[in-house]
Amino acid sequence: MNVLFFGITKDIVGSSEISFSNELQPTSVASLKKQLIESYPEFSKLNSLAVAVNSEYADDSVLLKGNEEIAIIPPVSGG
Amino acid sequence: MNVLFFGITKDIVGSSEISFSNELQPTSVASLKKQLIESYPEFSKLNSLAVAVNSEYADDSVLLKGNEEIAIIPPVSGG
Amino acid sequence: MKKVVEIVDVIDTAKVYAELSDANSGGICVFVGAVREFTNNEEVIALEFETYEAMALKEMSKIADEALAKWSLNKVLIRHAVGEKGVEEPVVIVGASSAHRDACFEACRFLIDTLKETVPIWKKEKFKNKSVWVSAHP
Amino acid sequence: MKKVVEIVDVIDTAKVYAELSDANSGGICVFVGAVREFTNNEEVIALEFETYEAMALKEMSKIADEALAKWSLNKVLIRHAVGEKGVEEPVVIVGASSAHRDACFEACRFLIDTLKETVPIWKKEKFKNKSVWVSAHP
Repeated sequence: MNVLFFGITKDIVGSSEISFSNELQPTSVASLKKQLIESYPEFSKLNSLAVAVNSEYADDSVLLKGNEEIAIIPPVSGG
Repeated sequence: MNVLFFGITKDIVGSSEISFSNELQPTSVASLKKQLIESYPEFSKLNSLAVAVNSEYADDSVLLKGNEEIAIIPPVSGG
Repeated sequence: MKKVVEIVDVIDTAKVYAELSDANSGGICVFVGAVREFTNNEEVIALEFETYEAMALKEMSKIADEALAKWSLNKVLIRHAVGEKGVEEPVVIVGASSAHRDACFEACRFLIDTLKETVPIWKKEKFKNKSVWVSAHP
Repeated sequence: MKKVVEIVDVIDTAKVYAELSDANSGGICVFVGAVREFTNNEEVIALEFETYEAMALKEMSKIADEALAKWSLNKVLIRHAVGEKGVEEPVVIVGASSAHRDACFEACRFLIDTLKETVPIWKKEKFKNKSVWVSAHP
């Protein structure tokens, strides 16, 4: 499973993409967020932390198979 | 005293300017309007009829000496 | 120049952004009024605009000043065209720039609404078989 | 084309009127967002915009569709720039055209407000001695 990072989350992670090996792969948006916050405590200080699955906002209950395009969406600030 | 006409009032009068001879000269905005409506009954059918004295809206009570720039302002419709 | 107020023959919509742009403006709001092809399902051939120019410029200037007093604006523009305008041609352009977008949106709306109420400009709608002075009659 | 939704390197403000103009539109409202020189009294050198483009285009498209559903509009445009932008450069342009002005004003405001809430675009403010991701922290 690959996860894309943008904006401040890219800076925190130090990369625009990370891979989870199969055994560590989160099975839902909620568990993905939990794992990220454990690995990168800075994430918990953000105003918000959203996840996109196949380029659509996905709430915590969405399940992940591992073949989706997954992206971490920190607070947006366009315009 | 010269009076300028615009828009539909110009069409009604058939001219963009008319002159009042001294003896017929109205002495206030109210009497100017009254005279115009008597001469051109079509004026009474308009949505509104305003008068400008020296290119500023003037209400009925404004007195006229005859040396002002006087204009008849039918309902505006810019934009 | 904080305030631009003009009566012109032809409106150049392409230049208005440069006129309103400003180092202190995060937002610019512009409204363009144009000739529509149909009014009440009747085909419009053209609109003919006439103005009492000296007074129109005074009134436009008052509106711009009022907007500058009411909102925190960096620049304000009101420009109206006169003469005959065909379908899709711009007839009026108003705009404002400000640090934040609330002010320029509200001011822009105020500029066009007030212009339509007070500025001595008259519009004749030309249809195939008749011409009508807009708003003249109830 | 009723709907234009784009991410671009440079915004050309001069062409937007032609893009939104329409024989059935009496009104066109456009909002341009630009880089301000100062944020909280601190001098901004530049803004750097980054996007998740595939998703941003989807979200922009949803906003345009929502506006088209909510108001009677003829055309809608949402265009955002990415990369580094200096003071006074446009970073976003949104606009709508409609028969009457209420619809295009309301829609234009909706387009920019909603874009700022949902579209995955991120802005870093570059000051002399630091860079800050806007809105990231409380």
